[in-house]
Amino acid sequence: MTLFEALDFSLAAIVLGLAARTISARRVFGAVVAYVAYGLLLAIVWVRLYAPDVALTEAAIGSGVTGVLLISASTRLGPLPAPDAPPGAALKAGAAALSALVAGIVAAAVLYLPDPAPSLAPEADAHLAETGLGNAVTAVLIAYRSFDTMLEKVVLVLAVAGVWSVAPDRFWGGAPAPLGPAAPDAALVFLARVIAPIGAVIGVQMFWVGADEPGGAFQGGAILAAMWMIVMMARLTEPPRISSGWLRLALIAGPGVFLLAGLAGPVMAGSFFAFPPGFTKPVILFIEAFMVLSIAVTLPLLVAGPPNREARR
Amino acid sequence: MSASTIAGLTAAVLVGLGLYALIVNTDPLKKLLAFNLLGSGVFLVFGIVARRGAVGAFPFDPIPQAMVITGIVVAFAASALAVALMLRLAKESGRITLDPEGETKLDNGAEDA
Amino acid sequence: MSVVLDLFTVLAVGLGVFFFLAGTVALLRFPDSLSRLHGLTKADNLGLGLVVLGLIPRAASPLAALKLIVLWALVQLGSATVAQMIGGALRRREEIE
Amino acid sequence: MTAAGATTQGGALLMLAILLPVAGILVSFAFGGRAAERIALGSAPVALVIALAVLAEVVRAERPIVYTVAALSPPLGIALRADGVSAVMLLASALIVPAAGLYARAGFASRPGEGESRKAFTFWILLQGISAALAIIFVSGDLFNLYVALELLTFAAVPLACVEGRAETFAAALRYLLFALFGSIFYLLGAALLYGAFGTLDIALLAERMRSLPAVTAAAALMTAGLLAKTALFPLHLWLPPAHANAPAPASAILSGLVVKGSFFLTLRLWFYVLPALPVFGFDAILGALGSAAVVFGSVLALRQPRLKLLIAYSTIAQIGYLFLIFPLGSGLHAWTADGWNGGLMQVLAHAFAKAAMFLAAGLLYESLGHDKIAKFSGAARAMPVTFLALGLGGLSLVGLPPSGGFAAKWLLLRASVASGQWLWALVLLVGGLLAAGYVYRILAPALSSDPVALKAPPRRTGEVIALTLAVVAVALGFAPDSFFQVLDIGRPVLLTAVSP
Repeated sequence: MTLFEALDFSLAAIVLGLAARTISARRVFGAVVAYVAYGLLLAIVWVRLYAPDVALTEAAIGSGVTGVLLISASTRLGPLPAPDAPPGAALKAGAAALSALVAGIVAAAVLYLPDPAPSLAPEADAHLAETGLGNAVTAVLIAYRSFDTMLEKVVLVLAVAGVWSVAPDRFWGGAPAPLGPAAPDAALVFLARVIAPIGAVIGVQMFWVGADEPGGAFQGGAILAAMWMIVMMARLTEPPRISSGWLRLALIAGPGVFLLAGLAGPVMAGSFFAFPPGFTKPVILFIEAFMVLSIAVTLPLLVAGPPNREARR
Repeated sequence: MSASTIAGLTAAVLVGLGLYALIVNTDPLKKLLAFNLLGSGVFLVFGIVARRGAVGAFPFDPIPQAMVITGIVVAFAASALAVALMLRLAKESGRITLDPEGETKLDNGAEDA
Repeated sequence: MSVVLDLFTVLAVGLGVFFFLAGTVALLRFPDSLSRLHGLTKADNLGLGLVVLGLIPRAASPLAALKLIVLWALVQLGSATVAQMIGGALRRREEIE
Repeated sequence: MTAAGATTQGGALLMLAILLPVAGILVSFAFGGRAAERIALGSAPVALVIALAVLAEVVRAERPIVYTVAALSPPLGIALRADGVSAVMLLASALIVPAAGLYARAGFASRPGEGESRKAFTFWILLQGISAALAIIFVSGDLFNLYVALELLTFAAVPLACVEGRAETFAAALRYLLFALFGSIFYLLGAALLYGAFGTLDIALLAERMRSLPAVTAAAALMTAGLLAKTALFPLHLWLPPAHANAPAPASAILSGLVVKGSFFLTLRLWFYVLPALPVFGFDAILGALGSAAVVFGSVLALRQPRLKLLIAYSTIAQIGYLFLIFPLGSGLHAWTADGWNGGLMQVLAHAFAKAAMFLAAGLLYESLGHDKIAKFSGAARAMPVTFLALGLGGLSLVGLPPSGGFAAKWLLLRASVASGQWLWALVLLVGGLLAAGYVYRILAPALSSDPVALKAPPRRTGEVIALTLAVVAVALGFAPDSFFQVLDIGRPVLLTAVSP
C-alpha cells in the first residue's frame, strides 16, 4: 500500500465515520455539527479527485452556508419534541436491507464502469480557445452548458420566492429575522469588521481568477455571501425588507443578464446562448459579474428565511 | 486501489447511509440531513466519473464536475426551502410532524359525527 | 541549499503535525469544554503556524508565500473569535446553572 | 456532428417556448405581484401561439424539430428536440395553465390601492415556473438539463401546495418536498452512471451508444424509482393526497393535471427513447403491475373519502396507474404496440383536462357551499348545474364511458391488451372503470336530490365556464381523428424493447 493509498483510506474512513455520526447522533444539533465537519473533509476528497472547483464549492456552500442554515434551524427547532412514533424494528430492518441493496448496486455500477472511460475532456479543451478561458469547468458552466446554468439561477429565484411564500400574510414586504442575537458577542463584531473587507476582496478575486484557475462565480459569490452573513450576524447591518426594489433587482440580476445575453445570441452570434466570436471572454466575465452579485445576495436571503416583521416600522 | 475506486465505494456507502436515514428518521431536520448525505454521495459519483475521464494531459473531465457545482447549489436551495417550511410548520402547530393526515383525519372525524 | 530547505520543511511541517495531533488528543481526552478549547486552540494555532512556516520555502512565488501567511492570519482570527464565543457561551451557561 | 444534433427549421421555437416563461418569472419577480399577474396572463396567448407553431412545424416536417443551444452540438452542448408527443404536451400545458390562471384571478388578484400581497406574488410567479419547467421537460434532449427542469418543477410546485398558509398545508408541502428531493437525487444518480458509461447525457446519442452494462441497469432502476416517487405511483404515492387536496383549487388543478405528468413524461423518455435497445427483462411487467395496484388501491380509497378534494386526489393516484400500462402494452414491435402507445398518451391528455376541470369545479363548490363534504351535497346540483356538469363530464372521462377521452384511452389500451393476450391489464381496466364509476356516482348521486340547499354565494360565472370548457375538451378528445394519433407517432422511437410474450 502506498502512502497515498493509506491516506485515501484514512480519509474515506473519517468521512464515512462522520457520515455515520451524522445519522446516528441523538440530538439534531450534534448531527448538524458532524455534518459540517463531514462537508469540510469531503472537500479534501474532492481535491484528491482533482476537482478543486468542486472542493471550493463544497466547502463554501455544501458545508459552509448549508451548515449555517442547518445550525440555525436546529437551534430554532431545538426543544420541539417529534411526536411521530419511532420506526419499528421491521421498518428499520427493511430500510437497512433496501439501503444496503442500493449501496451495493451503486458500488457495482461504479466499479464496473467501462474502461477506458468515455471522456469529453479533449473536446472541452478543443473549444476552450474559442471562449478565451483557461478553466475548463468555468467554460462548461458559462459557455458549453450555459443554458443549464442560467436555468439553475432561475431555480434559485424560485427558491427565494418559495422561502418567502411561507411567511404569514401580515409580514409580507417586511424583513427577515435578524441573523444574530440582539447583543452580539464583541469578538464577533470585531471579526466581522476586520474580515468583511478582506473577504470581499478574496471573493472578487476568486471570481476573477476563475476564468483561468480554480474558482469562479459560484465560489466567489459564496464567499461574498458569507461576508454579508457575518456582518448580519454581528448586527452591523440587518436583512433588507423583501419589498426593496434594489434587493429584487440584485436577486434577478444574474439570471436576467444571462438571459439577455442568451437572447442576444441569435443577433450577435447566430444562436441562442452563443457568444460573439472574439468577444466571448469579456461577455462571459460580464455575465459572471452579475451572477456573483445574485449569488452573494441569494444565499444569505435563503438562510435568513421568510420575512417575520411588519413592513412598516 | 486508486483514489477513484476508494471514492466510488465511499460514495456507494454514503448513498446507502443517506437513504437509510431518510427512511428511518421521523425528525424532518434529520431527514434533511440524510438527504444532504445522500446528495453528497451522488455528487461524489459524478466526481469519480470526472476523474475516470482523465485523458492524456487532462486530469479530469470537466463536464461532470460542472454538473456537481450546479447540483450543490440546487441542494442548498432545497435545504433552505425545507427549513423554511419546517420552521413555519413548527410555529403553526407547535409541533413538527410529517403526517399531514393527522390534521385531515381530525377534519374527517368531525364530519362523520 | 535545497537540501537544507527540504530538511527545514520536513522538520517544521512534522512538528506542526505533532501539535495538531496533541490538540486533537486534547479535544478528545480533556474532561471539560473549557480545557478542551484551551488545549485545542493553543496546539492548533502553533501547529498551523509551523506548517505554514515549513511550506513558505516551497511556495512558487512570493505572492503565493504571502497568500500562505494571509491564510494563517485569517485562521488565527477566526479561531480566536470562535474560542472567545464558545468561552462566552460556556460562562453564560454556568451562570444560568 | 450527428444528424440528430443539427438545428432544424423552426427549432428556435423550442427555445422561445422555454425562454418566454423564464423571462416572465424574472420580470415578475422584479416588478412584484400586480405585474406578475399581468405578465402571467398576458404571456399566455403568446405561449399558446408558440405551442401551436411548434405543433404545426412538427406536423409539416413529419419529423422531430431540433435546436442546438449555442450552436454547440451534443455531446458537449445541449440539444432541444420536439417530437409529436412533445408538441401535443406543450399545447396541453399552454391550455391548462392559463385556464387555471384565469380561474385563479378571483383568489389571487391584487386589489387596487393595496400593496403587493404574498399570495399574488407567490402564485403568479410559481405558475410561470411550472410553465417553464414543463416546457423544458417536454422539449429538452439532455438528461442533466432535464434534471434542472425537474428541480425547477419541484421548486415551483411545492410552495404552490401550501400557498394558502394553513398548518396542514405546510406539513403536506414538506412531505411533498422530501419525496420530490428523493426523486430528483435518484434521477441524478442514474444520470451520473449513464454519463460514466457513455460520456454523454444527450438522449439521442445515449440511444445510439446504448449497450448492456451493470451501470446502465443500475441507472435505469435508480432513475425509474426516483421518477416514480415524483409521479406518485403506488407505493410511493403517500405525499400526493394531502398536497393536492389542501392546495387552492387552481393549484390543485395544475399539480394533479400537469405536474405529475412531467415526471411521467421523463419516465417515458427514459424507457422508450434512452433505453429501447436495452433488454431489462420484466421492467414493463413490473411497471404495469405497480400501475394496476395503483388503479385498484387509489380507486378504493377514493370511494372512502368524505371530502370531495381528497376523493379527486385519490382518483389521481388511480388514474396515474393507467398511465403505466403503456409500458407493457406500448413497447415492443408488435401489431398492438401502436394502440398501447396511443392509449397511454390519450390517458395522459384526457386525465390532464378532466382532472383540472374537476378540481376547479370542486373549488367552486367549496366557495359556494363553504365546505366540500360529499355527504352534505344534497341538492347542490340544482343550485349549481354548470359546476356539476363540469364534474360529471370530467367524471365521465375518468370512468371511461363513451364518448370521452378517457374512453378512447381505455378502449385503445383494452384493444392492445386483448390483441397481445395480456388479459390481466384488460381486467384492471374494467375493474378500475367500475370503481371509478362508483366514486363518481358518490359525488353526483346526493347532489342530484331535490333537497333545498343554501348557497353562501352563487358560483362564479367565469370559473364555471373555465371548468366546463376543460371538461368539454376532455370529452372531445374522445372524437380525436386518426390524424391526431398520427401526430403522436411523429418521432416515436422505432427500435423498442422486445417483450417476452
